[in-house]
Amino acid sequence: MEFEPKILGIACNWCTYTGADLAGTTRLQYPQNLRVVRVMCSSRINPSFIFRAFQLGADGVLVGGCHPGDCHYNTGNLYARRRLAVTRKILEFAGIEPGRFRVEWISASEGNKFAEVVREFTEQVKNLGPQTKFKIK
Amino acid sequence: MSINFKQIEDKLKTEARKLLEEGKVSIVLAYGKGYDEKKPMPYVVRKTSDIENIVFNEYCTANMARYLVRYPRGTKIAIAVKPADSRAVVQLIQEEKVKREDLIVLGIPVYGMKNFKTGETIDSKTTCGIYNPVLYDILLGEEVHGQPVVSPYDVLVDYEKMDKDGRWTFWKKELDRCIRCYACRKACPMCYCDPCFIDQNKPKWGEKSPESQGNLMYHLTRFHHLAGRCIDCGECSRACPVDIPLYLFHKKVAKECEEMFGQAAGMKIEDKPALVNFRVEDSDKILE
Amino acid sequence: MSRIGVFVCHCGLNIAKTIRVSELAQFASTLPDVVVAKDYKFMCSTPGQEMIAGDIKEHKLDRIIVAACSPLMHEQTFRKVVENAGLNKYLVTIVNIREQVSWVTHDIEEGTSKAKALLNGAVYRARLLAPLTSRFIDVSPDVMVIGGGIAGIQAALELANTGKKVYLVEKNSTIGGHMAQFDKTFPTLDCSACILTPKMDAVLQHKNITLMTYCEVTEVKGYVGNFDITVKQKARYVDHDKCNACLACTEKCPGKGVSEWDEGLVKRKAIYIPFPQAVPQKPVIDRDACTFFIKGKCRLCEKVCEQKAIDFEQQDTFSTVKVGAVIVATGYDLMNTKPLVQYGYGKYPGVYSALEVERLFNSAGPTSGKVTLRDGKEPQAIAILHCIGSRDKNNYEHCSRVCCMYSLKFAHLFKEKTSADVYQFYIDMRAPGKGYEEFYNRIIEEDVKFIRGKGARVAESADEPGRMIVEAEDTLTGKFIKLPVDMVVLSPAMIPRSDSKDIARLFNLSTDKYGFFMERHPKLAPLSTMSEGIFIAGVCQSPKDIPDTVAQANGAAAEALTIVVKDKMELEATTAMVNPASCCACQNCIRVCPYGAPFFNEQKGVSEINEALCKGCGLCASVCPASAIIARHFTNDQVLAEIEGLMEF
Amino acid sequence: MSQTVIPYLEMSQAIVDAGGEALKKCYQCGTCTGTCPWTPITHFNIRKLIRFGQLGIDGIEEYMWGCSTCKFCVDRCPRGVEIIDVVTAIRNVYSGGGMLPQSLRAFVGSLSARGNPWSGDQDKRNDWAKDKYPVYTKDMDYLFFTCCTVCYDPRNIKLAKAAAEVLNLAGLSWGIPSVDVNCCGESVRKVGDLELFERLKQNNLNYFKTNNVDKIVVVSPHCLAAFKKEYGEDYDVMHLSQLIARLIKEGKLTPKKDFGGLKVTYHDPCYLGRHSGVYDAPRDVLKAIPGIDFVEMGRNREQSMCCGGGGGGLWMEKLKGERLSDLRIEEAMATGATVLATSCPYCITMFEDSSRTLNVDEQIKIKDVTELFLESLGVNMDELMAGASDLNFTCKAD
Amino acid sequence: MLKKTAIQKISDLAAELLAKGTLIAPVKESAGFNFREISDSGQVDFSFYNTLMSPKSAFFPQTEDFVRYDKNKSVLDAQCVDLNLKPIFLFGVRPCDVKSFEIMDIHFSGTGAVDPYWKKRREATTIFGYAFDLKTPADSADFYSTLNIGAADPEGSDIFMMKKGDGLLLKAITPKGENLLSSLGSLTEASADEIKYFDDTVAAGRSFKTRFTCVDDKVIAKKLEDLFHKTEFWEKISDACLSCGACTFVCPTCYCFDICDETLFAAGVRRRVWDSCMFTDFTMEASGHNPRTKVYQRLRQKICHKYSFHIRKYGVISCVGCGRCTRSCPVNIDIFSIVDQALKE
Repeated sequence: MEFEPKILGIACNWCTYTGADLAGTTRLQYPQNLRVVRVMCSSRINPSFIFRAFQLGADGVLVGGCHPGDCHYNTGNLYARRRLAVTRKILEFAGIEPGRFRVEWISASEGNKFAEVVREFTEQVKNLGPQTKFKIK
Repeated sequence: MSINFKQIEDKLKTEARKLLEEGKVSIVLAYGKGYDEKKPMPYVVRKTSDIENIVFNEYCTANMARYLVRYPRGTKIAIAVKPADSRAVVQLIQEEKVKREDLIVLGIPVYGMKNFKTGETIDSKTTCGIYNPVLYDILLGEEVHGQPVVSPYDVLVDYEKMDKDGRWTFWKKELDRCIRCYACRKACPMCYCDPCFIDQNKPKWGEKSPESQGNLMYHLTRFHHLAGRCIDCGECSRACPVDIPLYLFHKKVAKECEEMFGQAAGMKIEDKPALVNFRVEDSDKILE
Repeated sequence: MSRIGVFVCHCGLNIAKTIRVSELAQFASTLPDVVVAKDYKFMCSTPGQEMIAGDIKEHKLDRIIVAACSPLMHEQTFRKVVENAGLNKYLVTIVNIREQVSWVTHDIEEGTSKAKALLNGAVYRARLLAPLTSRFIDVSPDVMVIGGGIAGIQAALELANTGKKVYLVEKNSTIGGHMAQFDKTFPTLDCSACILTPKMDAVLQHKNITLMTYCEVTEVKGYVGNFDITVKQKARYVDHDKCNACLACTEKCPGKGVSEWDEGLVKRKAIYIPFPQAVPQKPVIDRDACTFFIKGKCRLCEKVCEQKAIDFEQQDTFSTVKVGAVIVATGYDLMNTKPLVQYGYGKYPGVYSALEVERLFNSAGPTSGKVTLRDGKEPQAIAILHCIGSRDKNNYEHCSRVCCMYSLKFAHLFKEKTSADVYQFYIDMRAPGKGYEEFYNRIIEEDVKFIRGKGARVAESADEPGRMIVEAEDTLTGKFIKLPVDMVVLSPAMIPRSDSKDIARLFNLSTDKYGFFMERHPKLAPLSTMSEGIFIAGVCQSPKDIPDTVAQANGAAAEALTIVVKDKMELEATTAMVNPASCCACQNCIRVCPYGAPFFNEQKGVSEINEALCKGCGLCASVCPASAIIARHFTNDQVLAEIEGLMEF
Repeated sequence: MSQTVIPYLEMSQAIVDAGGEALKKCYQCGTCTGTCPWTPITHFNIRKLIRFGQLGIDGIEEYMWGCSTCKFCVDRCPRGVEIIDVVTAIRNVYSGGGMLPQSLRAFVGSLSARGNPWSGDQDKRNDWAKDKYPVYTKDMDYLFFTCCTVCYDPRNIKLAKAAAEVLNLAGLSWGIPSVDVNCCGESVRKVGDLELFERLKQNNLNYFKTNNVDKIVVVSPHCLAAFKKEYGEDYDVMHLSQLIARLIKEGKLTPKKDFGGLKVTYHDPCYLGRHSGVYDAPRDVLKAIPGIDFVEMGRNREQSMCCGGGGGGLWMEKLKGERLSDLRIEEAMATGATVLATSCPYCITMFEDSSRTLNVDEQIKIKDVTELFLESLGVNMDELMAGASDLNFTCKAD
Repeated sequence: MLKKTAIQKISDLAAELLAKGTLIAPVKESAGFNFREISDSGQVDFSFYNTLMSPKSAFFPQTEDFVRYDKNKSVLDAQCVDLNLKPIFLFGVRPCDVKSFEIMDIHFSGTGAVDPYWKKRREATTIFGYAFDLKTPADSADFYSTLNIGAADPEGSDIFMMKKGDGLLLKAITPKGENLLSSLGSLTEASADEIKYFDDTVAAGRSFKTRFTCVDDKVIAKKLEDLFHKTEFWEKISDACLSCGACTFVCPTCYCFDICDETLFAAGVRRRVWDSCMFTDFTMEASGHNPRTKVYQRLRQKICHKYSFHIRKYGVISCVGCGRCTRSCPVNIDIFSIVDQALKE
């Protein structure tokens, strides 16, 4: 059977989650490997959520937020950008393929982009195979 | 060039006496005798009669900045700092844990300190390796001229060369050895949370037993908490009873932060800690 | 142990087509703590809602999960349902199986299995949800209006008429704004002063309005319902309590200042009222123009003042007022067209900016309403250049919206007051308001020449000294036009006041790239801002004409009223709080919060959060290394549990 | 002739595909036409060209060769339309259909066969140097990239030599490229032959890479623009006038000779000014020369007028009365200047032609800033040029 | 019964033990020696002075699972974890560490409540004690002689070993040891010389000097009790203390633990994990109150527990002078010096 990755999505309420809804409203099709957690702002994302997700068996983690400058809370995503960049470096140095973690800015009107990103990311994670390093045995 | 430890010790004693007698500080954080000459201890001078116990030798590696947050806000403190320690002081001032005006910083320029457990010389491999304190009120020795020829990040070269599986194997092996005594976080001048996230039950960030998953969660999160704040003193690794080379990971994160955010931790009082700061012009490239 | 009820919606076939809803409900019933799990055609319908309410009572449910459409759609609906059934409304969790599952896949296997995972995540999360209660705070009943132009005047009057007390803050020494500078207003050509000055007077006379002219806001503290705003009263050097507005001082004054009201076309005195109908009609001294302040002696005004109202010792004073809501109506500036060298503004005396021309038409203006050039001659040919700096990527991309219309008005007035030929150089004529197209037609019939092509350059005429050549392409013929004229009128871009960024910073407003204040929603909340309790009206939001400005002012007044009309107001329940036992006093929360909600309690040595300011973004919670901050409804353990649930299957 | 047209959107799309994306943004306000230096003197109408392009209708042929890519309209366009890209794309699409004008055929042919537009033999590219100047090697600091025009055109060889002498006097480590290099290709790109441009570019990049070239000095602003903006690589390229200005500032070269009140005006080449933003360097050089009475023309710097040589204009015949260079010469003379200085071999060629056809070549001399500077260092230009006429080029269309 | 083998042949002995059950012996690791379960007989390395971690984990592992459960099922379905042990051979334990087992027995089986896990492991285990090398001076941190433990005391071991030149002498001390020793084919009988050497060494071990101060149980217990409220003394002592748990984790007589539930999805396990009185949250009460928030309070607790309360309650000092805590301390805090100072107060 083909490997079907589990992908955790964490999306901000105002842009990416709404963008994901728009993808639905416009009936764009994308793979069903993504499971989205809604938070109010991408800045709510504690890096440990991501470490934990990998431990719990996520094969990939996709974070979505408003475009820089468009944050509903003015500057939240600008902090998030820095924090998640560091998260990425830490994962990478610990040996997790960088391709398993991605941050995308997707606005409420970018349903298309959301679907596109999910398609691309799912494919990418699929190609990387199951994530076994962090996963608790 | 050579470091005259005896001279520094004498000067430390003189300054400590002066500061206490003039009432400028109520305590002096310095080094004192241990059970063995090669095992000096962090020492808190409260009275002039304590001063005779002050020592300073090549084994006085402890980062005294760790003790600053132990005293109530507003306590006037004199602190003896080596170069990396001075960065910790700067970082703590940035984080408003201590006020600059409450401190008298006694700077000690050094190189060639020795690890009292292994006898190895401490240099830029395991610390930031700089020779002179970045912040001081009184310098207790001759400024060391010249700069270290090697970057504190040179030691990373071999690890960066490893492929991702190699790195994972390396870190898994190292972190699996952790016994969760938490000496690393307790020795760290920047780890002042009490309780630490890992001690909490709600939420339970990670398992408490010393096994792979909890160890990984504890250390990775701690690396993240110290991102942009770690001043590369190497105390965590020296404190570790099972010798996990934590400094490597910290150095790597520090290096990346420096590249991404253009600032090294604990160098300037005016800086804001990199991860609670942003620039509008930060590039999305850092996420690639 | 919680008692969870799971309700799966078919949404007709919207969900049921690609998710096996009964299987989903069956799956839910096997999960720990789930007491009841049902599916139904339309959960949001009345029978659906009644089913949930009934099951809450029957099964003593304490957590409700509705697997249906997006929470952005019906979360509020179901919150009401559970609230009416006696359960705290924050104990309901929505699982989005429509927008994010059934609508994005055709495969019923995939759809069903993803829906299960999402539902499981919701069950994990629901167990940890806590009931939240909204808190109420007292509301200050007063309102502050910033800016004394037509928008501010209108808003202040409307509010004052409802019985609310209004503080109207104006930077200049009079209210009236740009509208006071105009002679006529389009398209009706009624006299601007005639419709404005009665309103200005009404402001002065209104018992509910505290007029604060020559004032600036310097500090804003507090939050919606309870703003503490510090206002600086700039020193006027005239005691307005004593002054009886005899204006003897202004006659004797030897000082010369630039008349802002006349756009710098003429000078005014150093002690002055900006224009005869100014409100209040009491003078101020312009320090930079006053002979006494420059040379240290003069004091003529002091000598002639019988009221002894002149006070050279006066200092700026500060006062703080408490208001419940604020309307910002700070208006606009015209773009400085000097840097656009091709148009020769500031180089050729015959080139005028639009507001200068307004003053030329005005009978109270520098030429007493006669249209003459700077040398006193009447122009023979006049070119009006549209879109100078507007609709221009190199300057301002927006359309300034009123230039077409006032340019038509200018053309009419030129025709009325001179015998000159009038040319309009335009890109597109925009006349979309009531009576505007009719006005355009009228002006066409007045024999004004319309050249469709943007003015490219204004040059000196080589043949006729003193005249200018306007160069442009008439795009309708494709011919290059070199038109000799005596007067060029530029219609520059309308841009926010130069200090709008300061206002934005004070009130925590976001602005677009040019400094126009951002509304909360372009369509559904055009007068609200991201800062609760702060409303915007008029051109400070975007260029608009007087009717739209007045309409916005009325709207903003109504919005402000909805806040101050209540004694108490409900606060957001999903705010953050600090667990003092865990706080490590790193103050990261204080450093990052965009709303200034966290503050440091020196005495306790921990951070605390002013929940009235908190918007619930959760940024503080994620930068808190000690996990001491609880972001209600999105707590660390709730999010972690949800992730665990999502990853289980 | 019927006036009925049907929009042919495939053609419009072809233009967009060829890089004329900006076409879509235009709202036909006419600012470009009103700004265009050609509008008052020819029937060329840039707005119409864009309009025809938008609809893909016939009529494009009438206008497509009129533009000299001076970039004045681009700077003024309120919609930010990259008009030059549109012109290039249109030319590309149409000249692909064999619509290249006669006058440009020799130009393109020579470039294609010999790598230079002047029908000169490729192996004689460095004959002007007569082995007096070094050929670039890896250990050198600067590559002095000689424009084809200064290699083959007799008038401009003077400029090449002047430049070489200045570089020598400055004591820099530099060399000229071997004969393997080609024309930078800037003009042929603007003429629309993107394929040929790509070939020339690859050849030159190849040379740069194999020779570890990092710093490049050019005398032609066209080379400057090509290397900086069109090659898609990050080389440290500077115009010689910038280098000279720096050398003067650093005190490495100091002009000595006093010109005794010589009245000089300066023409901003479009590709140095508007295209590359270099306005001050050449002026700084002129102002540093003792005894030069520097006057500005009315249209200068950002507002400067075009000589007509860009975008292939140098190789196209223009009728009298339709030459921008004529107008510019008149403008220069109106200032009372006796020297019209510039810093581009194309401008020099255009102005030399005009001053001769206008019969004013005695009243006003055309000089490159570099030449003036070299003279001010005490070098006699005529001595330098002695023997240059021995060079044997076929410099006319073959 | 005294038997012998050559140090070089120790792997043969190890192989023999491996065949009989589980062998736990010192293994060289990057940070030092540690007791580990041996999988390859060649791993046993006798070049150690003493191990980094004490051998207590042989009976009291850092993590011990008690109960496994499934959140989807009833509490009644929870499964207790049963130990199914092969015979264990704990090889190479220094006399001071052997002594620690006796002290630990008090807590895990001696006071009425018997810990089944401890007991099972203890019963399954044969302890091979191993004398310090008397020719090498004691490590500067050690002070077992202060606590009346000889460098070659065989008491408490089942079999006691010592080096003689290149050979290793093994003597059965208990019947369990006797049985085992007689079954080991790789050993040979010792000579009379060797028997004498063995006895002499045991005796010499009694007078082998480590750091020494005269500690009387009653005196020190009283002294510390008197000092308990002398905060200044304890503050001074704990100025350097980081309050990490290194000393307690390496200590052979520290027995504090925490009970944690760890779950992954529906599967859960209730387990025992070492805890340390040096941790801030050690005494955190459910109410949020914490009686020991200060470093000095915790360090005082540790010292007083070992050298005062333990004596009062069980009649014995809860310390064997192995020096591990001192060696592991990141800031060189030395329990011996503290006791010494307390006595001088």
